[in-house]
Amino acid sequence: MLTRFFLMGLDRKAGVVLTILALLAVLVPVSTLLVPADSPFHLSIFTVSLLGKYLCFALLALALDLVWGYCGILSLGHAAFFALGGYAMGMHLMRQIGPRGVYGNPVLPDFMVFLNWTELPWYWLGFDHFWFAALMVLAVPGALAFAFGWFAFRSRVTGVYLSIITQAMTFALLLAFFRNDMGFGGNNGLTDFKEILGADIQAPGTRVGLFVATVVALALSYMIASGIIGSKLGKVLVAVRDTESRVRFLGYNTEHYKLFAWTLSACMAGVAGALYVPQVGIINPSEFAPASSIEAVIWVAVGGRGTLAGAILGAVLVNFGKSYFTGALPELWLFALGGLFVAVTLFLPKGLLGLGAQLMARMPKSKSLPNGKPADQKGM
Amino acid sequence: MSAEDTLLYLDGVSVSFDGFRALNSLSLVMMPGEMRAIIGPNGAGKTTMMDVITGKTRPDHGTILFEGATDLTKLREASIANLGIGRKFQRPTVFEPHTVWDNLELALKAPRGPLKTLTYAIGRDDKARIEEILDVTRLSPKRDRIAGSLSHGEKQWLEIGMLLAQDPKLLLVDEPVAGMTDAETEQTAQLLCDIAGKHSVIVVEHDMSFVRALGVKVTVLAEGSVLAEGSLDAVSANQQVIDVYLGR
Amino acid sequence: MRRALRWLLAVCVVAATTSVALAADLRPLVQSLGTGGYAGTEKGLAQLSEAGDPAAVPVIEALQAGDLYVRKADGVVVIARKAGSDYALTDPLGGASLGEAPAGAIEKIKVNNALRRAISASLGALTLMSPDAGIRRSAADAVFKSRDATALDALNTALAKEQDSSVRRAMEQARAAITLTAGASDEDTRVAVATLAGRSDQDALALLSSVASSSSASETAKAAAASAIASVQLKLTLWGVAQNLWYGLSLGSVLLLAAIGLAVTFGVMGVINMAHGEMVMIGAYTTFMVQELFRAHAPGLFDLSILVALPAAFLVSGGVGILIERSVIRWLYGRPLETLLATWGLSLALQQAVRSIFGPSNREVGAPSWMSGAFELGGLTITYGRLWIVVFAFAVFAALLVALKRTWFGLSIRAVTQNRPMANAMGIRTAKVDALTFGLGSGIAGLAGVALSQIDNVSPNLGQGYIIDSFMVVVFGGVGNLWGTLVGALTLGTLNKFLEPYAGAVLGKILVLIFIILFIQRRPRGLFALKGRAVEA
Amino acid sequence: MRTKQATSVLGLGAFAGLAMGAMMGMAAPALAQDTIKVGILHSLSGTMAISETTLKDVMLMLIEEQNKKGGVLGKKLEAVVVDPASNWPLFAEKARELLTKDKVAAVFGCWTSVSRKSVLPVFEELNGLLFYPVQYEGEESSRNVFYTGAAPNQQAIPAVDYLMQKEKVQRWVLAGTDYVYPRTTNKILEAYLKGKGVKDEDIKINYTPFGHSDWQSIVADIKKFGSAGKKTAVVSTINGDANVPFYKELGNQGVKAQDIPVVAFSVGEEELAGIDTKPLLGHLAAWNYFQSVENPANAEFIKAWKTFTKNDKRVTNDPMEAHYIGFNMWVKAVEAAGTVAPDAVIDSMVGVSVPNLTGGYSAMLPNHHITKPVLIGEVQENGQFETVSKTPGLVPGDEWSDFLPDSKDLIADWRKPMSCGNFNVKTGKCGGKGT
Repeated sequence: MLTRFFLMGLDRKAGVVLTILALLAVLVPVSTLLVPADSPFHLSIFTVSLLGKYLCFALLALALDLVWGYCGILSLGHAAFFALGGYAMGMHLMRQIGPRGVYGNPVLPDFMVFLNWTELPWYWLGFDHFWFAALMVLAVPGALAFAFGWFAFRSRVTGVYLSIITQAMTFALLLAFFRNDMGFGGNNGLTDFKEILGADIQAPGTRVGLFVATVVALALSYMIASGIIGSKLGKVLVAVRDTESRVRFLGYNTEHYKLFAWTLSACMAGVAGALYVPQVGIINPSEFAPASSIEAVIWVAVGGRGTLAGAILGAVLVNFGKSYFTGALPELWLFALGGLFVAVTLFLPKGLLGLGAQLMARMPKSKSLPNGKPADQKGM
Repeated sequence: MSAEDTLLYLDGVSVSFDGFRALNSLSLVMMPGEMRAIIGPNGAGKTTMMDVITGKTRPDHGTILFEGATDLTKLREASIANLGIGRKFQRPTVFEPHTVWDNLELALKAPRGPLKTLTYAIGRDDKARIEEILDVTRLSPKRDRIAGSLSHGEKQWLEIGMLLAQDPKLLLVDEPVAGMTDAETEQTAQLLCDIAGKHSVIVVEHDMSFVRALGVKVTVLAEGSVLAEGSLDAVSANQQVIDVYLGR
Repeated sequence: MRRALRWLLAVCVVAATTSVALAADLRPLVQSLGTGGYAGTEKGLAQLSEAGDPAAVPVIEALQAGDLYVRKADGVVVIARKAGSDYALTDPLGGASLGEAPAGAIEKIKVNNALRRAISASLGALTLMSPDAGIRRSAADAVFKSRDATALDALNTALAKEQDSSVRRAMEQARAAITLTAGASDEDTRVAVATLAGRSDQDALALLSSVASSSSASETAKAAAASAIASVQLKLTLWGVAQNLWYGLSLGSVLLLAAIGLAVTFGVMGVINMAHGEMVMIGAYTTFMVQELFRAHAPGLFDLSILVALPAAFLVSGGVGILIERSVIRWLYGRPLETLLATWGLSLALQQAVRSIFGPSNREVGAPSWMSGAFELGGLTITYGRLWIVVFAFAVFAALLVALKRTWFGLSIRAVTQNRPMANAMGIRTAKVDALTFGLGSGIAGLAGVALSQIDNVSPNLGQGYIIDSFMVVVFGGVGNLWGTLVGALTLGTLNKFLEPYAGAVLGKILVLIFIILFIQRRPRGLFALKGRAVEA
Repeated sequence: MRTKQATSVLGLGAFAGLAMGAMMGMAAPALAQDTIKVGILHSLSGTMAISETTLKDVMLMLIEEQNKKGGVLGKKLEAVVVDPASNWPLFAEKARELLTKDKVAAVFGCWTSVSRKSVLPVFEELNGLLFYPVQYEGEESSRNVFYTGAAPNQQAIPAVDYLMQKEKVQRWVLAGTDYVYPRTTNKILEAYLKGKGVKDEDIKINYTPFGHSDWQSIVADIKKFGSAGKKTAVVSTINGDANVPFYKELGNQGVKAQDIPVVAFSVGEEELAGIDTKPLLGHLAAWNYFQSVENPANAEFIKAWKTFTKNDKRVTNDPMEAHYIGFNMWVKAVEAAGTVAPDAVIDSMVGVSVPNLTGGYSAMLPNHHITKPVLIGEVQENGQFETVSKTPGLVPGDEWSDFLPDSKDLIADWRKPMSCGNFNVKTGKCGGKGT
């Protein structure tokens, strides 16, 4: 049954995306580790980390697109799930430091030592095991999303009200994690990681490994997401997006559908965060900032809302632009980025992938296209 | 007549919005297999009545029982729909990005939980049922068209088709022929009459010729309560009804 | 004030022939102010005020104002005031002119905090006999603060002559403070306790507590102090509640100001305007520009700068708003989400534009004198700046309400937002109304910027600090309802201020956010949601 | 439709290929070696731009001046400016970019502790050099980082000493933004004050979030705390942005320096430029440099700065001086080593001594911190500080505070053979207090 489920979503489009990802998973390690450094085909570790980061963002965008593009829930707080996943991983990596911290305390992270904490808080227990941390990466964002969604969807909070309370949620978490009393390292967050699963986190092999793990996670999530979208469940979600009340009168408990997509999406975002942290080497409360969530929305919009490939494309493109412009035009890059957002909204209402579709619009229509409507009557 | 035998039983149902009484102690009874037309001027409470039955609006007072036992005022829309009450909206609402086929597949009677739909694979019976409905609604040639690209009349029919696919015990049909040509209207009347054999139907309609074509018992609503009930000819002759329609 | 002191000086000169001799005696003391650094100045000052001669008042005042200099050539202490490019020198004793000197020829006698304290205390003791009741009052307050036992004699003399009852009370309190600090007989202590009980503030509480916990005071004095403490504490608690209310109102007004423009662009027009904060920022920078013009061309009229800045900020922000609407927003009506993306892009660009033009650092926006300082209302300290902001916020709200409800423009706005094609058909130029409405919302944001420039950073990041709060307020109150915005802002402001003392600033804010989330579960369309036959199909 | 999607997705693939190609290009090693590149890693946008942009400008000025003097080792210096945008992971990414792609010889950058913590592993991994110019909480010493700002003992403790001795302060409000620098500084101060006999009830600690703008309640609380009959002072570690509203509120509520002085560690000339300082007369700041310090080197520096920025009103501040010292130290060390190779430069850095702007010489210590004088200044009406106290000699920066239980036994010494950042004098081992 599972195979059938995965195969269902695998149309040619998915084939292209998965092929690209597979190529990345093979070519990047080869050109980083095997190709000599002076060859033009050599990829530096710097580039690998950068690509890894983009793909983590792409996974976040994919998760967001699942709820926004296909279910009409505009989350302005998805970075919260990303950050929670990141913190779960960060806590594990902190525990892995062991006695190699500057104070040499075998149990307590450095920031607890100099704030005179004497024992590990209970919520840090268990994070020394990778399996536990990995579970928490899924469970913490998932549980928060489930609880939040359970109440919000049952109360039928929709549209901008829902968007704004997701923003309130991430803002509250930002402030909470920012408090040093919480025991998550305050504003400095968690950093100075040494190893992951016994491997030196700085070593090229580990970095390439993390990159490949990210590619695999993205590919898996893509398959899950496109499997869902291709299923009847996906059709219900799209129907909910456009005319929720009509779906209810057909006897579907739309809250359950939204909750399913929302929680799954949060878990995916958590995985993205967990892969992000070891690659960038730090997790701190600014990841919860509402601006981060809004940026993620923008990636999706730039690539094309309601197309999974578009979400990935948008995340990679915008972040590549950001990396490039902050180095090339340090004084002006905000104009470039801001201008890009305005231009995309004005001229590419369906995003970059929509552009392709627009150009080909004359071709005869055939079956099943989920990327139908941009912002529609359900709005947010 | 006791409530147990009825399909739908409304007693003293009132709803008000910010002081405006949309339904005023409305009482109505439907028997199984019955077809009923509801008419009334604008603002008489026709749509609100449907909202109340289908759980969209909670009544301030009153009793609504389905099949004599289930209290609809306590249930949410989806549960009510799953009891076997289907609804067609005034403005045709179909799932525009989906194909005609997918619209029907979504409406088709089948388990409604997310996990069930995730693993749903269409079976031979379901396929046959959809084919059948496509034939009835004359949408067979357009089965792969995106619903959003259908004409207004076709959307109305698709929506009726979706109701059929749901296979409800009671159908609530709100202005099914609004914006249809005469020929389409006639066909729709025919279609509804066919349905009425197996299901109970409440039709809200302005179009008197259509109501006449249905040839069923008529209930006249005004200002949120029942003004008159009977055959179309009888209620047309009712002085109060004439007053309400012609304005005072 | 200075004239009054001169007068006092003249009286003294006429009244006592000895004062000339005294002035001569003061000379070496004045000279000593200029030697030995801070310590030397402090010593000289102590001697000067111990001499008790009012002739020293102008010297000490000059020291306080930073006008006292040492002439480098001969080490003479002089008063120097800027006159053209040079300084005009005068004799601190007597005020005879000593010619002019370039800046390089004199050296300022530096004053630090310890000295400033000493200056206030000695001026207090020396001006207790001033003919001006206001000066006597502040002299008494200065003595109260310094609790300087050497001022006791002067205080007693002054009290004997004092007619004004409020000054008298202040002097008695000052005397009581000295009594309690220095220690005194049981009887005196009890009188002092009774006097201080009338002064329901923290200072009194501290003095009374020192009696209650003192080992030397008698049991009866202690008991009197204890009951006085209880009554002061009760009053302080009540005032504390009032103070929280005021702070809540004040914070609520700030939120209201920040949110009210958004209530128009977002609430009425449905544009998710992420650049709203930047409109506020532009208003604040306009204030800065206006003030720069005033500083350059009309420094004397600086107090009026804010009044000029208000219309200017409204027009500038409103103009930018109209520009944005005409160039970007108008293509996006009916696509609320797209407006979020486009305005987010605009907000980035606007921030960077301001950063490029004005630089990244804070700009100084001064407070006009009528917005500076504070006054006491019972146990409340109310700052003028905050008071004006509260008044201003309500005025803006009322004006907007009138504009929307009572003018043709407001009618057009409502017509267009409610039914665009119909409004169009009735001859309303919807495009123009859209532009003006967006301009109105932005202009109001600009007004908020003028007010916020008085209490916050004027930096490119100014707007970012308010945008989230603004959205919370509008959504909490109910989108599209101005009254909701008002009630929302005040509720959240007050809630925040009542939570802050118990939970701390950070936790308080978290609790408010959680409150909003839970509240929206109860009322999914905000506080003032429109009820009615739901519009959705 | 399928073909259409496939086409657009193929476009995505083509794009991804292009992007990767572009990044390969980005990562290609720099060919030109006739200049020495110096990285500048300061936020030019986002919340920290307000403080850090100035430091980027001052670095550009210092590099330009050095080039006028003929550069370093006969090569011109070339500044590489990037914008980490107040985004902490981006700091690490940009640091990596500077070190691997641009191959800079040294990086001058960071302001916040979190940005430094974020780049630290990158500098250690790639063996780069970072000059960090801001006063900070200490509790760190890295072989690859040179800390030219003040450690807590070079700022906080002398300031508190001054208040105790000169202002006879007995009651303390420690107000700070809730992040690691205030937390650590306050821990140190609390321990220090208690060691001096200050009682628990006479210390009040208060934390606020970044960018806190409504200070009404807190200022009122300070007033209340300060009117208990004992001389009270506020030690403020409030972070840059929140200071303006804080001081505005202080001024408006009439908290005068002569009654309750506020001594700040993060408020310099740059921050005061945004406030009307008249009501703040006499409030204090503790730094290692004030613009108002009178001596020829400083006068020249200020003049050069105003000329460079073409703005008469631009002010100078302490972190700028720190960059001035750090840059000159680096130049001197590079010339002594005869190369920009990191290991050689790191070895020759220790012991380098260069003039500071307050009339003395600052030297690089084995713990990679420097010696500095500590100045206490009072705010004047013109937005400048008037020095009211200056330590008689230079204070060596102490990276591991003596007032925290877990760090008092630690020292750092990067000279061979010890070469350790956290040597425990009790156990005689490198690596903290662990075994």
